[in-house]
Amino acid sequence: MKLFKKFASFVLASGVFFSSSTFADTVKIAFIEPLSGPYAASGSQGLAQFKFVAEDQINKKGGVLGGKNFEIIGFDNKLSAKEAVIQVEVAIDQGIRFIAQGNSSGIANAITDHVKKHNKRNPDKRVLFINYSAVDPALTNDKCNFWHFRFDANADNKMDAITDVIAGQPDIKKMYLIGQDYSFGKAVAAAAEKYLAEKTSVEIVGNELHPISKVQDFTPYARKIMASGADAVITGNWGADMLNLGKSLTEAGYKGPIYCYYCFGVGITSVFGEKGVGMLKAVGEGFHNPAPSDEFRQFHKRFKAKYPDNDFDQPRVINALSMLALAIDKAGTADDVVAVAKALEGMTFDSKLLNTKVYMRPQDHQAIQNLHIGDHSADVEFDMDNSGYGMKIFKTVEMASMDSPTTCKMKRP
Amino acid sequence: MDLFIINFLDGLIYGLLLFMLSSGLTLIFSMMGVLNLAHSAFFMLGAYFAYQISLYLGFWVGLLVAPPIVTVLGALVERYGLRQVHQYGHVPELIFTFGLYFVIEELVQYIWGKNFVEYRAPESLDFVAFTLAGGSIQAYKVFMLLCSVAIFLGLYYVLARTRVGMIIQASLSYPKTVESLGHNVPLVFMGVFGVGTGLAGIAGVIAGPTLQTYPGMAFALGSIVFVCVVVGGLGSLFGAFVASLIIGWMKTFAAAYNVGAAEILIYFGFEYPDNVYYHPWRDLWTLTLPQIGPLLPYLLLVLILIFRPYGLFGRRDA
Amino acid sequence: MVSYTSRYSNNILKSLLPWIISTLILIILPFIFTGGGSVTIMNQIGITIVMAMSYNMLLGQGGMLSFGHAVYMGLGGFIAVHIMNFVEDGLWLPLPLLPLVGGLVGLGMATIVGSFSTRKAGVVFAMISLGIGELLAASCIVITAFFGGEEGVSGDRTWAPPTFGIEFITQIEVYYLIAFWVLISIFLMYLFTQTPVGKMANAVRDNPERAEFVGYSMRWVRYVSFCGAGFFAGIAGALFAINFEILTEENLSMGMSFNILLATYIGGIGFFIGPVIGAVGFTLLQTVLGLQTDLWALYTGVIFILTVMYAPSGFTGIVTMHYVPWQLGKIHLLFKPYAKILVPALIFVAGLTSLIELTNHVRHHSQETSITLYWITFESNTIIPWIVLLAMTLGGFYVCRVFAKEVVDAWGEANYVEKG
Amino acid sequence: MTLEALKIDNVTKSFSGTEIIRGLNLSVGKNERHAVIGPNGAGKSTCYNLITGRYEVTSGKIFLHGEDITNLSPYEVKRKGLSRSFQITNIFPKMSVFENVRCSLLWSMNYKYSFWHLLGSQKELNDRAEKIIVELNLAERKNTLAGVLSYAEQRALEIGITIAGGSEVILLDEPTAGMSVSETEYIVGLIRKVTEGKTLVVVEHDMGVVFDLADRISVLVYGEIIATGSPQEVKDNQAVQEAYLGAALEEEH
Repeated sequence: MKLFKKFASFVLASGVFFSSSTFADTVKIAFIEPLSGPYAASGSQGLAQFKFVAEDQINKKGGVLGGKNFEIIGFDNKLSAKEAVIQVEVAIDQGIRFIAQGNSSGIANAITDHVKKHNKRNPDKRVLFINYSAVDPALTNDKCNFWHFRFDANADNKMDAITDVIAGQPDIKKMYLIGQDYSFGKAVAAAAEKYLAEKTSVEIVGNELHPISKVQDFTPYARKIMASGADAVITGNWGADMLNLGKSLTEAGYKGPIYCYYCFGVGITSVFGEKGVGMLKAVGEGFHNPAPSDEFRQFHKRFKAKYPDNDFDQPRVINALSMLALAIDKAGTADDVVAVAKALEGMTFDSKLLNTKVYMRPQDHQAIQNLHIGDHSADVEFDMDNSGYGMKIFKTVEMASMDSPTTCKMKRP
Repeated sequence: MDLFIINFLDGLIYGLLLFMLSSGLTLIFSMMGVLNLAHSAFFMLGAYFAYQISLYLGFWVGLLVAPPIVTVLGALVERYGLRQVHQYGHVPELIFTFGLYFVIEELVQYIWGKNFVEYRAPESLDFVAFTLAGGSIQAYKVFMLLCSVAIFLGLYYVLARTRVGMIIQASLSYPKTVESLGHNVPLVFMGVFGVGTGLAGIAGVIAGPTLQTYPGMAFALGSIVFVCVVVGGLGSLFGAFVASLIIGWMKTFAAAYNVGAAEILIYFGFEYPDNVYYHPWRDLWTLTLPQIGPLLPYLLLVLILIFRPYGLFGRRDA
Repeated sequence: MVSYTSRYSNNILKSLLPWIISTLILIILPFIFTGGGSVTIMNQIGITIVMAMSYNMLLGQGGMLSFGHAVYMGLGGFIAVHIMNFVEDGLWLPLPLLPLVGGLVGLGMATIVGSFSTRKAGVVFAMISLGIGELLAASCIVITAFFGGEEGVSGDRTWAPPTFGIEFITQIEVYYLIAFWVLISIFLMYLFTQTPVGKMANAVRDNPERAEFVGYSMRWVRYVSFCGAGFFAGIAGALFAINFEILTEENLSMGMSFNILLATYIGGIGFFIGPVIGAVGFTLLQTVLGLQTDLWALYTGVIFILTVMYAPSGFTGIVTMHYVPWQLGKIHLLFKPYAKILVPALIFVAGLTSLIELTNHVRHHSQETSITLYWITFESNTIIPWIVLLAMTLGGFYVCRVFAKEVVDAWGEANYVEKG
Repeated sequence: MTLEALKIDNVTKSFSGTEIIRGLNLSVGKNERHAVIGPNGAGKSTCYNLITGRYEVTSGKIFLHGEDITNLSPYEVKRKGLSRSFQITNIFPKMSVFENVRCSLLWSMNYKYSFWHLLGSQKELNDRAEKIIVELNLAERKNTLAGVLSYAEQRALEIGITIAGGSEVILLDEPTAGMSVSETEYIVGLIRKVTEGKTLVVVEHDMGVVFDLADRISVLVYGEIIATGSPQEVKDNQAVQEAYLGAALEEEH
């Protein structure tokens, strides 16, 4: 009978159907990412970092509003726009007012759109969207809105930094651009064309898009790149497309550098291993070699002790949660998201941990921060994939794209 | 011209890899009338098993041991799964293999996680075999080529020259007669399913290091294999061979040559629009051959099925 | 004559009764399950129901296995979203009529594809549907002007002119819109099964050759069913557009088609009502189980395989199996054995799933030692939970095996018809 | 000259080079009851399959009431008024007896591919189906699934499906195969009753049935008609004797 009761309570409790209780003692943040299926790796890595940062950087330091803790709740969006929208609704129904997401700009577009409509239709249950990783420039340009904050540098900012580095390398004369055929890939290509023309005299010998996740064999692309005589390659590819492109290039005898956005972590660093040295050059805010501070060493140690299989590769999570905590304290409320958003706008965050500054630009809600170009190298203090290889900073662009233009026309409530 | 030759070789290697997969699939279909939708899942299992073994015993042991494991697994699936479903007819069988694909994919993620695993080609084959037109071909690719050719010849020999092959050949055309001749057809079925999936396993072992070993590899290659088998003609080994090569070359050459729709449109006298990114036909103007390369096999599939439903070399009544 | 009329009206009442009850249930549901989250899930269930029913017109009623049914839903949805956006520019179309437009789009597409794909059933049909599905899913990315690339096309349903003063701002308003169309669609699909061509679809499924010898071209029968299925898939697509206000390439993808196949089959393809059960069950598995465990897809896959192997007529089939004992008045014979096997079966399932979850936990979250399963939190790095769970699994399995015989015997007894 | 109900004109059929039907000629008059007999493998079923469009003829012509029906598909042949039964029972097993019969009535009652008629309210259609079921002696089994009927009942249903469409020409393929004596009587009686006023072609092994039913008989041996005539003429025909005796002798060996 006891078991039966258990079963009955399982059936009842498993439903989001009945539960709509709100606990006032924590500030809940819904983390909506793929947590199952083939793309779950990046989702669960992100969740680990969110949970750890919330605990280590916010809650242990006393939380917000005089003692409320951050609570990160993972929701599985299965990398589907439809599921993401459902999970946003479920999260809102559970009384959550902050939505965090970052993997896939397509999903981010769906969420920002949904949040915008939701906030318009339900002024009493408004939510904020903390975008920690989706870099489609449109999110802070044509599609910007008051509820969306991006803590990662966008694709344009990153290309700005990459081309700064390329401009300082006179032996790069011919450049090949290759990317996945979707909005992000196109944004990378367009930004590369623009900045290369502005800053350098590099000749673009190839500019093409390939179908996303559909090419199993990149050898013909590698042949083409070889035949074009390119000195360097720029790509926004991620996942299998990145890995296969890089591998095919090495196999075809390519020796030059590949400037990339996502050529590290989730197994990519370990699979490239020694072959990636001198070839992979990534852009990002998240490289820690050399270590930014002693404090970070301690932080990283604690992280690895808890998640030995994971990398701490998204320090922007620290920025996002710390800035959110500051904004909540400044607004004096975690429920009135308009006040929190207003506090967040224009905030400058000085991180001792990361030894850097982050500025949330009010006109488009784009975080401005230092960007690094890192080399795939064995000479690192913090490796990735526990492979002995990691990203070593060889150039830093301070407050990258601080004055970059935006087409955002933000409507404020 | 050199570039053409090197692309030709690349396409050949890729096509032969497809053939390793499609040969097993077509073998199973011709024997049992089942299109094994889980075929690419067994391909993935081959790669993962070989990876696991290679961690301890090296690549070569993996190459030898992983395919038999996949074979046994395939046989067990036939014995305890498919045979149970057989009584309900072909559509449930198809649906069963589809469910199997789903479960294997989940199991692989459950066991090995969701990241890429570090399954590498052996050091002894990690050198440039030869260079053509500034592009090099790795020794491992040559090894892949030799393996696939060996498998083709081996299969051909077994089917054409041995007694087992004769029974299989006969079962292809007259399963009832073969059964009445006293051969244990369920056993033959189990064997063929095992061997068919084993072939997929070998393909996985060999392709794992170059196409990368990760949970999405089955999905990435899954439907293209059906295209090979259906275009070649269901149940025709030779058809699968030809179709695999055609598709290998088709994909390689489509990716290799940047023919743009714009060039063709201009040739036919259309004028390139001023601001192409806001033009209603922008997608057509900016279309290139590599963009649609991966679509071509499916286009071929649909066209073949419309105009020749039994495939290039299939039997009409199949 | 009087008696005839009254019997006639009595019959009508009897045949309308299920529909009236369904309507009432649909009206009441939101009052039982409150909260934005549950309405969202119910809306999704509604859409899946229409889609699964439409899919069953192919697979269950017509014997056509399709791997690309999402295409018709997706296209209907895309057009619907575009129309929602045109409405902003002054096109007059009330939102409740949008599903009709979606349906017509699905119908149109099905008319084109069906003209060549329905010539053969079986593998050829399945492969054409796979090819068409892959082609369209991939062109989604290429043809950005219409499909909006990978981020899709979004719209806003509230731009449409208000219908009877309703602007469809809240989820609950959308719920009633969807519920209305779900009822209409199911009703029409039910009527379809009662028409000459609907009946011949069954005949063609069972015995295509004989169907030709009674004068029907199997191709045309399939074609009509196929077009009908396309129509209702299009309706589902437009409902999707109204509910989610965004359509992406995912809507046309293979994954979507696969999910519908899973849902329909688990529910039971041989029964008219099967897909409804399947849609409800599958959506709950996906959303509710998905919240509990990231292994939900594994469990769904296993349930699916078990269905194919041991209950080919799906969940509905298991239920309807009990009709015979019930009619014989012997259903009570089954109660005791069922109750007896229920407890060990639950222990077995709980034990096995816990073992799987525990292994997964240790494997992938090694440093977080505390784990909560079925509301019990314990440490995963101690040996005791393992022993307990293993004992539960093996013990539960063993007891199930023992009791299974009783169930089989009771089943035989309950289905036994005395001669005479 | 009155037109024959069915005329086969010099039809041949080859399967991968082997000629199974070699120059077949047959004509069946209106309202005639015609039996086709012959040893196993003579091509009787092939002949049916050629007439009804299941196979394509290699050469020659087939006419129904003077109209060329060569190589029409099965459903077109049926729509022109020719209907057949099968040697191996060929019904719709997952549908009830009533639905089986009703399905075979649909086309002839001009419902075609209608999705706007509700079958339940088509009074004439349902009444006709009921009537046929009564004729078949299957009234009690009306709502039983066809797949669970007894063999004899299935054979009766097979005939019911064949004649339900109201075709003028009926082709029956071994209607009494595998039946007991009493079952055979029942089926023969049934055939007589339901084919009243129609043209009947029947392939049959049971000579008792053949002589009982047929007005005229054709003998098919190795793909050719070697004799046609009244039962008595055929009995006396030398070639037929040889063919049958020869076959009997072969069987003994």
